[in-house]
Amino acid sequence: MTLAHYLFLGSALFIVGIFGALTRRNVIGILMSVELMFNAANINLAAFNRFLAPAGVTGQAVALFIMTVAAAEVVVGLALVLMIYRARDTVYAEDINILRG
Amino acid sequence: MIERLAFYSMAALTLGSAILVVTMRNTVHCALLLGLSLLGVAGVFATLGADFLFASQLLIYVGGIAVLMIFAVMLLGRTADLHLRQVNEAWMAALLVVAITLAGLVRLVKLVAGVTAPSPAAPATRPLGLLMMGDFAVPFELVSLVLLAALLGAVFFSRKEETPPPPATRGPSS
Amino acid sequence: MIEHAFLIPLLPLAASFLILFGGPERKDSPLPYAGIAAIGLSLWISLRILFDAWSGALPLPYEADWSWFSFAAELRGRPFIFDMRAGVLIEGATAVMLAVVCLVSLLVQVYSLGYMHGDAKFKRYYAYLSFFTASMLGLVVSNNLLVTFACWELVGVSSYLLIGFWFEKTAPPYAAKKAFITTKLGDLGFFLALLTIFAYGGTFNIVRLRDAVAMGYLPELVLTLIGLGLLAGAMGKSAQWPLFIWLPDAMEGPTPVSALIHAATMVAAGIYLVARCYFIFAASQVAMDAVAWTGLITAFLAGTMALVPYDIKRVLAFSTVSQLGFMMCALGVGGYAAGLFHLTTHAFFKALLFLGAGSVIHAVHTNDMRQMGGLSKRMPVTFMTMTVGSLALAGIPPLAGFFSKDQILEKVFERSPFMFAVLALTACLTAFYTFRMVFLTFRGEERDTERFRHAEESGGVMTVPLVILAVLSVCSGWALEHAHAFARLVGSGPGLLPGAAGEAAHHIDPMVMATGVTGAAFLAIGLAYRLYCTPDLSAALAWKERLSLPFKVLEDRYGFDAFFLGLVDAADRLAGLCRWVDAEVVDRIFVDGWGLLCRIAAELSNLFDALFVDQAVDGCGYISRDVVGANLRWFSLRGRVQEYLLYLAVGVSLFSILR
Amino acid sequence: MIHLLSLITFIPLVGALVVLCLPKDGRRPIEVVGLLATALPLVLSCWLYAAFDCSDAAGATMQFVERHAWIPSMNVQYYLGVDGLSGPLVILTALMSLIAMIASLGIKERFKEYVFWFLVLEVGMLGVFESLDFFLFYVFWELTLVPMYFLIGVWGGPQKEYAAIKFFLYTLTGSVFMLLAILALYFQADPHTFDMVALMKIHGSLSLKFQIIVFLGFYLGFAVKVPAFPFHTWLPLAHVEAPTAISVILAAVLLKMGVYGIMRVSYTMLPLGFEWFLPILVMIAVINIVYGALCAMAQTDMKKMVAYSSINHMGYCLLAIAGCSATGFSGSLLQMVNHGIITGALFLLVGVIYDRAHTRDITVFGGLATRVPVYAGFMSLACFASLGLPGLAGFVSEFLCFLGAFTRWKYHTAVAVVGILVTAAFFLRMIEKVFLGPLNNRWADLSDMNARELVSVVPLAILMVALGIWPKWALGMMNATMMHMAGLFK
Repeated sequence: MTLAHYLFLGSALFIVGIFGALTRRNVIGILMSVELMFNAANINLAAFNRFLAPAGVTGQAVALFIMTVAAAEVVVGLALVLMIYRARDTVYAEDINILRG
Repeated sequence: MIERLAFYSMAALTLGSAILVVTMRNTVHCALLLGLSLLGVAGVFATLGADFLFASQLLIYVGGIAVLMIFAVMLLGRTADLHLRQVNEAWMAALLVVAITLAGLVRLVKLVAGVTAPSPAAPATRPLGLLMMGDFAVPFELVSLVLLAALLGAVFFSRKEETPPPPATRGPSS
Repeated sequence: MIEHAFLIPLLPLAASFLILFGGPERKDSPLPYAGIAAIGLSLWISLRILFDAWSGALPLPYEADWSWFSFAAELRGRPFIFDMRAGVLIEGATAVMLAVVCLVSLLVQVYSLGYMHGDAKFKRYYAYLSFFTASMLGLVVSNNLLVTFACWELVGVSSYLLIGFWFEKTAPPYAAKKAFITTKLGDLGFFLALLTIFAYGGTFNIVRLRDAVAMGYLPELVLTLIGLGLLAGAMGKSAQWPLFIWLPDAMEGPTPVSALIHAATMVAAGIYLVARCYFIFAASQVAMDAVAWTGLITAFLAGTMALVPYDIKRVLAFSTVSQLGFMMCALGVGGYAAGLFHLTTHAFFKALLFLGAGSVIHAVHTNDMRQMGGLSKRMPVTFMTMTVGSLALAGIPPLAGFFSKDQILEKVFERSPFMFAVLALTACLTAFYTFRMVFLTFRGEERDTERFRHAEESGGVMTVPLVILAVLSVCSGWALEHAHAFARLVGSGPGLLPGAAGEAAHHIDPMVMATGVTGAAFLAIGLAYRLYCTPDLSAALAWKERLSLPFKVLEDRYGFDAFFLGLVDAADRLAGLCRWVDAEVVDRIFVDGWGLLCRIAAELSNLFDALFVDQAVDGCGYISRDVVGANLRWFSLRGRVQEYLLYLAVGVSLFSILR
Repeated sequence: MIHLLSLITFIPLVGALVVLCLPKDGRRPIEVVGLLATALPLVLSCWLYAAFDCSDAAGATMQFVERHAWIPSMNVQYYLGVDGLSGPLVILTALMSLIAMIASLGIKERFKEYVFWFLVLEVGMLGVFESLDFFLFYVFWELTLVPMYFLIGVWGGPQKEYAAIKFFLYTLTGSVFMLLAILALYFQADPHTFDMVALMKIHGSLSLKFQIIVFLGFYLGFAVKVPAFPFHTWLPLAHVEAPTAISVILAAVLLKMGVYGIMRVSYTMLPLGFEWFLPILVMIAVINIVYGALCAMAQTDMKKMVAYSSINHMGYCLLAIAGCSATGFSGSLLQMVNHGIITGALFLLVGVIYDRAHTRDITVFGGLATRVPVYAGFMSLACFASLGLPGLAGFVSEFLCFLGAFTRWKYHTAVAVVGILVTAAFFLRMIEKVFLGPLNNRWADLSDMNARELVSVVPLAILMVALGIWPKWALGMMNATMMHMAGLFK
């Protein structure tokens, strides 16, 4: 297995995540897509660590940090979704349009 | 050979469930498939020899985040939504953009074609622990603070208001 | 004894501090006797030196000095540590001068016991007096011109203190200030001379400087300038034309002070300085001529001015100025010994005259001779001694003044008959005004009976010094003239090239000249007798009526006072102008002007800010909101986050492939 | 012993901090701390005087050196040291601070703040003379500014705010130019350094044009402090408005910083620029002397008169420096010390009469000598010392100043000599109008000097006489350094 395999997997996962974030109407869906993108990044980091700097574990450490931050993000994000749902009675992104010009 | 098999199967699991996550109508299914996809990622980590990441992935993502998602979907979901379209009208454009991006990324990935692992993977748990308590002590503590703040923030946001919230404001530049 | 010479000035100095700080001011304070004792000791030392020198037991000059301070100096670009040494240099003239100063000081101090008795500041008076004596003696003995200058200034300040001694009145402080400033004006010349001496000679030591001059290290122009500078100093201190204006005013001080400072000693300092630095003058004909002419003009002008005042001390003051002019003139024509001789004899008889005048003033409590008259009956001792002094001043043989004046006239004639004529005329004037004073004071009828009745002969402490001075006035002349003793002692002037003085241009038989001048003096005395030895002053007043214009000029002192007052006035105006300039111009330009400049700059930048910078900001805002923003509005029409995200993704995708 | 200079400099700072902690109401402890914090540096500086090496060999070196890295990245050091140039000034500063502190005990309001600022001011003044690192020098230089601003602005006379702000802006403008000059030197030196001793050695590599520009920068900074014509107009105002003790400090120490700077920095570091500027400097000096004296003569306010006489006397210092000879440098330095003592005493004495009469107008007095003989005696002594009477301190230094300038600038010096006459004239006139003549009955119940005033004036009077009779005490400390300085560029 080469680095390119893993990077390709990461890219693909990332692209799927982007597609989801762009197209999901449900805010929770968007959050899920974001998680996918995080994981894509993590795969890349772990792969780089494995193939380019096998002596250290810094890449894995950063991945670990990302996991932590992602967990925090999800918690806050879901709490926000909950708030929005209470306030506007919807979870659809197109209804949350306070930025409308 | 077994390695290759493991990678491809895990990659297929990951990608397949991921694509389903972003395309299925039923949000509950989505959440469940997300867990599956994350499980796949954990497998990929395993093929990379990142033992601690593998464990963390299982614990945090599969055991934590995915479950949280399922709870959230259950909490907010409505039965009527099951029949609504879950993909907005810009999906064609998004698909185009995504395809272009993928092409660009593939081009980039090709730059590193042929890089193989220089040595077999070693256990990473012990060095990671040393790293966390050593050079990365400060970021480590900071991250824990971030977590704490997120926790508090989540509690703050999600508690029920005693007073009814103010009516939704319109955008300032309407 | 000579090795104790340095004690001569130090003893009175110590005494002055002892008196000043030694105890409270009391009527019966014993401290003044400390001053008298100190000056007595100094006198004893200086007399011993004088007699040793006279007898030849003591080789002169004698020099001894000690390091005072050292400073980093630089000559011709070469820095070195200059050791400033202070010490004593005793030459013939110094020995004589020391004895004269000590003697007159002692007598004046004794006399003051009577004159100042009962004064509220009796002790302070003695402190000042001792301080003056110390400075004067320091000036005389010092071998270092800088120390001489220092003592010179100290003499000035003690003169200031003593003239202004009765400072509760208005006139004395003014007179004191005038004296100080006027002499200070001359001192500037001395100061510059000192600077020049150091710059060219590299020393302040008189002996070394004399060697340097003798070796020709100093160019003649420099010597001339130094000489003129020293002369300027002497002009101030010795009240020479045109700086003589302060001396008549200085008579506001107590009369013994006038006798000591303004007749016998301090005013002689200028003459002494010229004599001490004679080698400099001798090397420059211009400087010598300047000295001679200054002396001549002074002698004549002051002699004429002495004709008119009725204040007994003013007459003596002008007379002093005139006699100092004689000495200066003598020095200027090469009569080194003659000038110093006259200095010595003059010290005795002028001190005598002043002390006598003091005795009279003490008795009648006025200076105005018009309120005196006929006092010879009440004060016989004073009358007799003053007559002796007057005869000596008038140059009547065989008194002291005759010999010294005769020598001067002789020297002057050798140089120039014209100068001689002027000086001889002045000598006659001297006889006239001296006896005018004597007759007005002592002869004739009493003009103020009230004062006359209260007038009494002064006590012993005052008359004894008078008698001693009278004896000296009688005998010092021929005693010193005898076998040229004085000339032998002081020499013919250091640095004067041998032969230069001897080549006299004109010759006159000394006997003829002496007889002629004496006869003229007698005639003048006779004229004074005609005019002033009368019951009333009608004859004199009639003459005054007839010659009102010359009288007016003389009473105005030829306008020199007015001239210097004008100078002071001008300085004041200049000062006022400076003050105005400082407040209104310099301050305005450099403070307010600077402020204004800053304000203007601030306003300009404010304008620039408003016109350009701010407009640019506004313009950016305008462009982005009203031009670009309005056209881009449709992008955000629906306010969907995902659309924005899409645009972002488009950008990212473009980046990812366009590389 | 090793840290003598640091001790001298920072004891007042410690005192200031202690004062800050004391309660506002208890006056006595504040007085004690203030006096201690100024007396200790004086004692230590006496030690400094005793331990100072006056031998010829020591002329070229700094003594009592303390040197530590401070900000290594900019090559800034904590570098203290004295030589024959700064040593006498350090001692003078310590002495005058104690005297001024004694004179300050009469301050009534906000005493605590006063003492605090005063002690901070002393730190700055001492530091300026001791520091051998430009960075440190500049810090101390500016440190004198702020306390002075408050001391004038809070405890001053009727126009105090105006005077304080004028003083502040004027000197600040000057020191900004100085800062630029310092930076120019810093960047010119290779390696970049603020070390003054090292910078004294690089002048050979500086071009004339560079030296002139940098010299002008420094000169602006120093000239304002001196104060040299035409930057002197802050001085009379500041003096008149400042409280007595601050006038004393201002005249006795602050003005010296300017001349010290010219000698320490401009002359030794920028010889070519200095040489280029000499003809202008001598003109300025002559103007300072004559014009300052004339301005003083026209004043009716005693304090203003003394202030202008300071301008006149600092002109002597400038004139001597312009002579650029060993004599001149000695004269200038000695004149600084003497002027500090004499003018300090004069300001103290003017303050004494102002406290009693509440006016300083010369014309309203008259005949005070009978009423206040002791005061009249001290005042006359100080005036005579100031006008250069032999036997008192001013004479030798003035003479050396003129002597130093004369060899080079004969005509200028001859003109400047007139200043002596004018000085004598205005001092004597002041004495006559205030003390002599018939007593003005308005002042019939004036009281003579009290113990505190005597304690502050008597030491100065003694020093005036002592240094006048025996200048060796001061000159001995300076000679070697002056020789070295004069020989630097020969």
